[in-house]
Amino acid sequence: MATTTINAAGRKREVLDTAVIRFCGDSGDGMQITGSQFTNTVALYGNDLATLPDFPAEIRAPAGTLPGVSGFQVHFSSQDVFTPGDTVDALIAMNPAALKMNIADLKPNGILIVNLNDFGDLDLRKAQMTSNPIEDHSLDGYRLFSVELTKLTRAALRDLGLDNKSVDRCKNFFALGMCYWLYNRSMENTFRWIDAKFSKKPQLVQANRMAMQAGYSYCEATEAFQISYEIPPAKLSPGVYRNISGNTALAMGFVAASQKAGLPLFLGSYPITPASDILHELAAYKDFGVITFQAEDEIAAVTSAIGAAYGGAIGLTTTSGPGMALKTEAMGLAVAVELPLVICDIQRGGPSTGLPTKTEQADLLQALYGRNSEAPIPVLAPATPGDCFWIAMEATRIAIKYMVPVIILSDGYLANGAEPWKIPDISQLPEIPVKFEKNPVDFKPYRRDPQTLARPWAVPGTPGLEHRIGGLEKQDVTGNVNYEPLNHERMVRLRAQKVEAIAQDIPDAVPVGADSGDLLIVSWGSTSGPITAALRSEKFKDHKIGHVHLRYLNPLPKNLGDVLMRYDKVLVPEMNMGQLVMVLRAKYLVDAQGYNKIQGKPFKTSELERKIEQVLAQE
Amino acid sequence: MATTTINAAGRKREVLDTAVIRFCGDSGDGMQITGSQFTNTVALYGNDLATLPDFPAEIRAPAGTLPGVSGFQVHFSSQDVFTPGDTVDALIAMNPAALKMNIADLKPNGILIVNLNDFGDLDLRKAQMTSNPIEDHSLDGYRLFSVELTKLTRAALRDLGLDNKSVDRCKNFFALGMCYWLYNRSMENTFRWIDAKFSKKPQLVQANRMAMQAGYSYCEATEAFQISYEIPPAKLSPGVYRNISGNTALAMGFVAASQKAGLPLFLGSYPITPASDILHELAAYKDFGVITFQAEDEIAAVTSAIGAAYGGAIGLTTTSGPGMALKTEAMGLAVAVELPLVICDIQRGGPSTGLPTKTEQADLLQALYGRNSEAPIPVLAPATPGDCFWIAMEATRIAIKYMVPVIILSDGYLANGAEPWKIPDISQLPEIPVKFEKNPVDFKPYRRDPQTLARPWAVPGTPGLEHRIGGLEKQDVTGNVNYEPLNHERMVRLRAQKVEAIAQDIPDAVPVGADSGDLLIVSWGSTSGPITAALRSEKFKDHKIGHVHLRYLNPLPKNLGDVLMRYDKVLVPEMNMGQLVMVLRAKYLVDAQGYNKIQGKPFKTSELERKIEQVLAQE
Amino acid sequence: MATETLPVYTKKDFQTDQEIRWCPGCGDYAILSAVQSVFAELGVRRENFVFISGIGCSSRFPYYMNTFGFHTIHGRAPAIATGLKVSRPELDVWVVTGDGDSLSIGGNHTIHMLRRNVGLKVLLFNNRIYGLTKGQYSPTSEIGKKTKSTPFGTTDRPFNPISLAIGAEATFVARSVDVFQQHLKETLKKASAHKGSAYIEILQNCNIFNDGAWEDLTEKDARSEHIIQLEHGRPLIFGKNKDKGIRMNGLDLEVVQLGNGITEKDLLVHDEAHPRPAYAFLLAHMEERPGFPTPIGVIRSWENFTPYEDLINSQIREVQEKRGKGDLEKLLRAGDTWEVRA
Amino acid sequence: MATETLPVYTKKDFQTDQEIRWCPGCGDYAILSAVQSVFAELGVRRENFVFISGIGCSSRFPYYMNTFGFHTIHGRAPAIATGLKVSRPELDVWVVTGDGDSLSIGGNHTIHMLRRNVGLKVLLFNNRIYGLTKGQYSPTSEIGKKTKSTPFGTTDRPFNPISLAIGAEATFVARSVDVFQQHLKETLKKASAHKGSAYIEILQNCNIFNDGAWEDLTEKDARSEHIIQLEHGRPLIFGKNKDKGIRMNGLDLEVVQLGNGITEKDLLVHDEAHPRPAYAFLLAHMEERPGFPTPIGVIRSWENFTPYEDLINSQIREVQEKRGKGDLEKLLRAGDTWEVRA
Ligand SMILES: Cc1ncc(C[n+]2csc(CCOP(=O)(O)OP(=O)(O)O)c2C)c(N)n1
Ligand SMILES: Cc1ncc(C[n+]2csc(CCOP(=O)(O)OP(=O)(O)O)c2C)c(N)n1
Ligand code: SF4
Ligand code: SF4
Ligand SMILES: [Mg+2]
Ligand SMILES: [Mg+2]
Repeated sequence: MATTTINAAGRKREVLDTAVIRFCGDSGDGMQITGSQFTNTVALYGNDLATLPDFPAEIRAPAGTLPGVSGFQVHFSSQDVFTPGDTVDALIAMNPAALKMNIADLKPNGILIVNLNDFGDLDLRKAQMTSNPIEDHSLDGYRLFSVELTKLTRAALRDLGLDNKSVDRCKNFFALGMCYWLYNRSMENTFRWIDAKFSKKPQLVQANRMAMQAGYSYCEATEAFQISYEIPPAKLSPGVYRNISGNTALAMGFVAASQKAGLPLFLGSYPITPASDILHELAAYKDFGVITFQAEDEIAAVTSAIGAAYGGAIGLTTTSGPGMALKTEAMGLAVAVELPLVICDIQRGGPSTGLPTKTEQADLLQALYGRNSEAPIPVLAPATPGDCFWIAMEATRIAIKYMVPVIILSDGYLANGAEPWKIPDISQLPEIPVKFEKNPVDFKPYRRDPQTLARPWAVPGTPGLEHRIGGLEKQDVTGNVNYEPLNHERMVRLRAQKVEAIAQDIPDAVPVGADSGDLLIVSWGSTSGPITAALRSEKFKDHKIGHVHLRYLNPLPKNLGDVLMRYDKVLVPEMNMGQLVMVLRAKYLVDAQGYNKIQGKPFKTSELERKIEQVLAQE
Repeated sequence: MATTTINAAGRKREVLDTAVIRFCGDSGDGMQITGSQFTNTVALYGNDLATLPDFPAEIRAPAGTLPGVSGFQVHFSSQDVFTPGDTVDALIAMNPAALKMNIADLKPNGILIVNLNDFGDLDLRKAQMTSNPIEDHSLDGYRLFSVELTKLTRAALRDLGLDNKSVDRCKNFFALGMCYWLYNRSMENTFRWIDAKFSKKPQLVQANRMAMQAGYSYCEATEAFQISYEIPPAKLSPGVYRNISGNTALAMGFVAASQKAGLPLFLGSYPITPASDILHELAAYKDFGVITFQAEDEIAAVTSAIGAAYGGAIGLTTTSGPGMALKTEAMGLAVAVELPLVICDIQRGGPSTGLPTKTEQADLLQALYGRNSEAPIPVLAPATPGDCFWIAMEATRIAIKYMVPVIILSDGYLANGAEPWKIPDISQLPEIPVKFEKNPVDFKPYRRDPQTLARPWAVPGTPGLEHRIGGLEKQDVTGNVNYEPLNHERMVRLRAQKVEAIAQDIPDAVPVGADSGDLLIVSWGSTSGPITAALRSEKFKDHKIGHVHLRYLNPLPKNLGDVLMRYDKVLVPEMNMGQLVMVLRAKYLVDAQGYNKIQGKPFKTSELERKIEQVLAQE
Repeated sequence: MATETLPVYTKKDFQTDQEIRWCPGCGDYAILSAVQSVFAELGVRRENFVFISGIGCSSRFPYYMNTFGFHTIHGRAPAIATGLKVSRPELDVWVVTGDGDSLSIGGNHTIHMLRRNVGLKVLLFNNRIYGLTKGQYSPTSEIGKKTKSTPFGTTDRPFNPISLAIGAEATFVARSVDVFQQHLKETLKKASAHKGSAYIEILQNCNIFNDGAWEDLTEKDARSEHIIQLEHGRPLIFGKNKDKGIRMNGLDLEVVQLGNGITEKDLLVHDEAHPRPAYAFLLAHMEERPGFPTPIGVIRSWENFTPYEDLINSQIREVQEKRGKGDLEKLLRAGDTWEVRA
Repeated sequence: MATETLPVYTKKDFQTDQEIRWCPGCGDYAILSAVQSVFAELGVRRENFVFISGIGCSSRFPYYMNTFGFHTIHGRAPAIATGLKVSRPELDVWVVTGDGDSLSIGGNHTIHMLRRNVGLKVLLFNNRIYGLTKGQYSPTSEIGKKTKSTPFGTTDRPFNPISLAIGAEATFVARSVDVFQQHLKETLKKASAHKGSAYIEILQNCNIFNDGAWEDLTEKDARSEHIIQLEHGRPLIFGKNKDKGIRMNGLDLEVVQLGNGITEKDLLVHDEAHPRPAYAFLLAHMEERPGFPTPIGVIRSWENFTPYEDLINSQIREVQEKRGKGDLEKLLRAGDTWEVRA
């Protein structure tokens, strides 16, 4: 719903619940910065929000070409926000290529701002356009504002005596200024950011400030803009908030886990998109004693982490699909020697190198079964960027308590997407108890804790505990190499039981919405957002629909079977060809159906609504 | 049934259907040779048979110790033989350690031959025995023959002037001679073998011949042996036979495939138990133009095979579980670039290094799902050692016809176990048609054959076909790098369809036994033998039981769903924790139950009979 | 085919219609252009050229070469190329790789390819950084370097790619620079003429994540002082005025000023075929010392080793000559057989 | 703990109750015995010793040492040990590996460990064969060797482990022989004293699959003619009658007969700390030439490089001194935050 007011200058100001804006341009145009600035500003103002950055696989494809287009979408609202939004209300396109790649997502009659100065013949050719959309009426269905961004920015900065190259780099701030006017936002926060960012280059502080100011004033001045919008703050639960992306949340979560466990954190990693940022962030946390080891490959990354865990540190390794594939043999070793280890797989589009910068959920079966022989490993998946923080702590807790490697499945969307996150009170963070074996009397490396079935963590340097472990099958209790048939079966079953038993230590599945009835939607990972959004739709108000989101994929919540049976139908939307649905069908013999999208993009709320309607209609 | 006759010397000769004999001793005692000789002799005589070699993980543990024990079991019969036998009728134990490790499998009142000269205190201590079983009556339940094998052999070879070490190496032939007498077999074949084997060392020819002769005569002479046995030839279908082990059959199968396809065979491999023999055998087939490349690791092994396939050869790589885990990233590449490739995984006990010399079936899920993202690969599994030959040809045919990597899952039991194999008439071997793309006109690297969905095989060196492929997502038809959402989904589904469609090209599942009714047993891999044997039991004659053995695990036979529905119960015995059963439950929502043995050993017929009775008895 | 006359190629014949996706100003452009023009002159039919690459900015190279090309997975190009070259020795197989691709994840395949002396030409684009993943340090980054993954500086001693290759018994090792087009082309031709593995380190500028990594070697004026061009049979001379030289002193090298008594005759004369492994090793390490120039050109070229693919294929020929081509019938019936009659 | 007085250890203290599972006569027994007696003398508390191994006969070693031990997976021991050593620098971490484990599948981890100079002591059991898998050739097997996987002989040029290690910038490289107990013990002590990576090639006999691989170096009479013992600061002399020596000749080495004019003073004097990389490289390759002996002993020992684990941990200490220990509260609240009031 929207209310409209008229202001002094006779301009309309409309109050809306929600708005979606997308900045797009060449990778060189600084769209990621522009987007994050807008994000922070609306966040500080108190809107709920979700973002979707979208960058090209190439570092920097030739300027102006289609593969070079980079985008950043922000969905902000006075209501709860669960997705970055299906379609956009306002699109800022810095060049023809960006326009071509993004126009499809702009709502009918939506606001479209383009940089007129970048629509020359050459620019059009680079975007493989035969006619100029600004002139050929193909954009008539939108509220088009063709602005001479380059010219205006140069004019504004004329007196600074900067070279054109540097001046033109400021035009994204001109556009940002316009958007701040358009949505009635203060520029203060971005001013502060500019000051800090360029503190060493006062001239650039000047330039960017002036550019943004010019953009703002331009809207103020020209008659073109007859209307601006306001999106009031959302009613978030009280507390101190920050924006957080999934990768940042994971990094912080592991630092928190290290502090709570009182153990050093060792990250063994090899760079790979979209996981590299976790390495970058943790590498900066030397003040927390974090050791980051950039290994020669993924195998060295995971094995070095195993070595660190053997020594009593929290062993962590981070990667994406192709790197995960290389770690599987070593994960089997961690299972056999029963050491704590956390493996993060930030899933991306595949198979093989696939679509490195796009998101996907297709590593679930690899995480569950991608190892030689019977090597069960707990698998957890965060639901939102902020949840990554909690999943990191929980995975560490489980790994240490049960002496077992644990896999975290995040994805490219969670990794780079951001949301406002309520900063927890650290006194309320979960404890992570650690007990190193110290007692040499009758010490047995594979004598298990009767509750957890965990073996003792007996680290080198402990007098009297000298012992040997390895990847060969071991005798129960003593841990000596042993090939006896019945001992082998016993050990295989013990390793399986240990993981199964974790189900006693995790929350039951509690459906959101109807607790039984027509349809249960089961989701995992980043699909939780769009599903939650879709289920809010009016359309479904007279249906009994429940939604269970699984943060634990192995073991599954112990009551999940019962929950599944309480509904007529079960739908499992996944960004893969149907992986979780297969596990559920096998385990519970429930006729769950999958809804599979494998396009390197999150589900749209509308897609899910349509599918749910369909399923409800099925007889 | 058994008939008894009395011969001239007043000795009894009993005619039996079937007998199981096991030779066991120190790894240094040549038990594998002794066993194979006995095997060949009974085979040549016309018995059906199955063998089970069992060697230690250590190269050569200290002589006389328990880990050093090596064994070889032969089940031979005038009837069809499906397993090496649950228990043995005659056990030859060369030392206390061997006795200790094997006595449990000897039938009550079974024949037990031990080498009295190796039961000194030291020998007993090495075997961790506190009292001498030969004296402490613990063996009273058997027909014990304590023979001074060492002393008698030395006596027999006294005049050859050989050193004791060499003489003692012959005592296994003394034992073999005794067994030939015991089962009324001619020594001719083994004499011939000795002549050939030691042709360069006439003294050893002498020695071994004399030792064996002495063993034979010893039985003839002493009163100890009052009875001998005869097992008449089996009624095998007419033809020329040879003994064959699974690894030999695989090696020959790939040579045959290479000949039939008219393409060179390239094997990229890294040694690993129990797969190494395939490399050894193929390395000897240089006369067939086979290239064997012992790579620096498994990753180089599989990638070199991919390179060879790219060049137009049959690319093959062979390994076991831990090596398989290392190849998964590269398999994903083969899926993405759609090149033919065959990957053999000779499964062994795990997880991790596990039990290298023991058998297991626990890599099925790794084969099906152990790769990043959606990377479907056809999976085949041989049922018997001889079937390995046919599976090798079939896998190659599928790989080439559909331009896809194919996985073969064999196991340690099939790899080393042997059976009589009817040598096929090569004119009747299946054809393997190959078509290299030659036509440059409008060539498109990813334009698919409408039937098979295979892309063209366009090998370097073909004028006008210069093109680029890679692991990034490709545009349909052109194969250009492409990240468009809908194209990605289309390609993912095309790759899946291509593999699914192979179901049209493979035989339907045809149950053996009842075509519907009480119980269907579904099996794959080496479990087929014991199951077939178990189902012959009288116990089941008034039950309607069917048996479907799956040689194709992906895709599954297109009629499998219907077959499963025709029975009240479905049982899936596997040497793992329930992998195929999970796939069946997920795909067909059938309440199949698993029967899981994970002891590094094949199922026993008796175990299966018991389980089947149980299942039939359920409610 | 072989008898057909070779078409006359121009650089254009080796260009593709694919939009090039490197950053403007990337050193890779210069290397691509040099390769394209050299290939026109190598006298090899275009369809017989194959480019195999791993993953990285550099590894995008094959998309821009109008030859057969295979953009594989990270670090594995040498192994894939080995499988191809051994089974198709008549092809002219080139590997394109980066300092991360070849020396980090691909280090093992690289050294094994070199010791086996597989007939592959390897172009190592060394920009001392991970470009494609946006700027982490690589095994050739200088110690202490601040990068995305090392905000406080690396603690890793780098590899010297030439030193590693020679330690791995490489038969041909050379170095050139992206912007030295003429020198680069010459070096490529020499590599292509070599029988066996040729490992060519190409110093390449990543102007986005490691700009100027090589500038004291490439800057117009610094250049001649900091670089020495090795030429077979010629004394080691460098310097703007060609007035500096390098001379042996025991097991050691020293930089000397030519003139007052010291003449070219006193200088070390480059012998790329020098039989002693240590010779090339000495050259490989001189740049590490203050006052010493960085050598470019062919550092080692050993022609007396038969390439791996030839050894393998002649072994097969020999066996076939001795035993005759394999007979499947015989193979299946080898060893003990017996007949069961109807 | 550190303050507690060190127990007096004997060889027995380092033996385990595990039955040793090597073939009778295997060279590994001798190495085990040498290590056990040396460890009693190193002045390190037993609980601070860790043995990390890969897979292979050699890699069974940890089971027989009464210290902490980890029998890992094939080829990865150096990486696992790196993770341990970097996070627990106070531990004395030893790696046991074979020619296949370290140089075939583990080649990459080996060279990276060496360039980083991680403080690990690596015992390479070189028997020039894959023992555990029953006799395939390894990267150190001589070319042409007939093995299970090469019935017609290998076509691979072998690695020279010392050459590879030096090419990878190793700071300590030595060679010894299983049966030379005294020499082996001395070498182990020197390795343990080294700061940084120590790579020790131990020539080991596999009497089952490659018997006699080293016999012309170990046979009583041949020995002194075919081996030269390098000792720091002593001239290179060998021969039954200590009458042969090695002398520099330009960049080359030559074997000379002592006497008539040629004295010890003319000979090359071994300098294990020689600053020029090429020096050790020269020694590493001399055995390949007819008439030259195989050097054993410490070939290179560079002490002027800080071990990797120290660099990493001091960087952490510096940051903590500058910024103070990390404060979780601060970390979470860093950057832009805003408060939502009830
Ligand atoms: C198995 C795997 N691990 C990691 C990556 C991510 N990755 C791609 S390229 C690259 C390194 C690139 O550096 P370099 O080889 O020097 O090439 P450059 O981009 O500098 O030319 C990395 C780590 C990957 N694609 N695959
Ligand atoms: C991933 C993997 N590949 C292969 C193997 C099989 N394998 C075990 S040890 C070994 C080589 C052993 O040779 P070496 O390292 O020289 O040790 P040695 O037995 O000679 O002491 C191989 C190939 C394995 N265990 N794991
Ligand atoms: S990132 Fe560096 S190496 Fe990669 S294309 Fe850009 S400039 Fe070239
Ligand atoms: S196989 Fe060789 S290396 Fe292995 S234990 Fe036996 S003798 Fe030693
Ligand atoms: Mg690079
Ligand atoms: Mg070895």
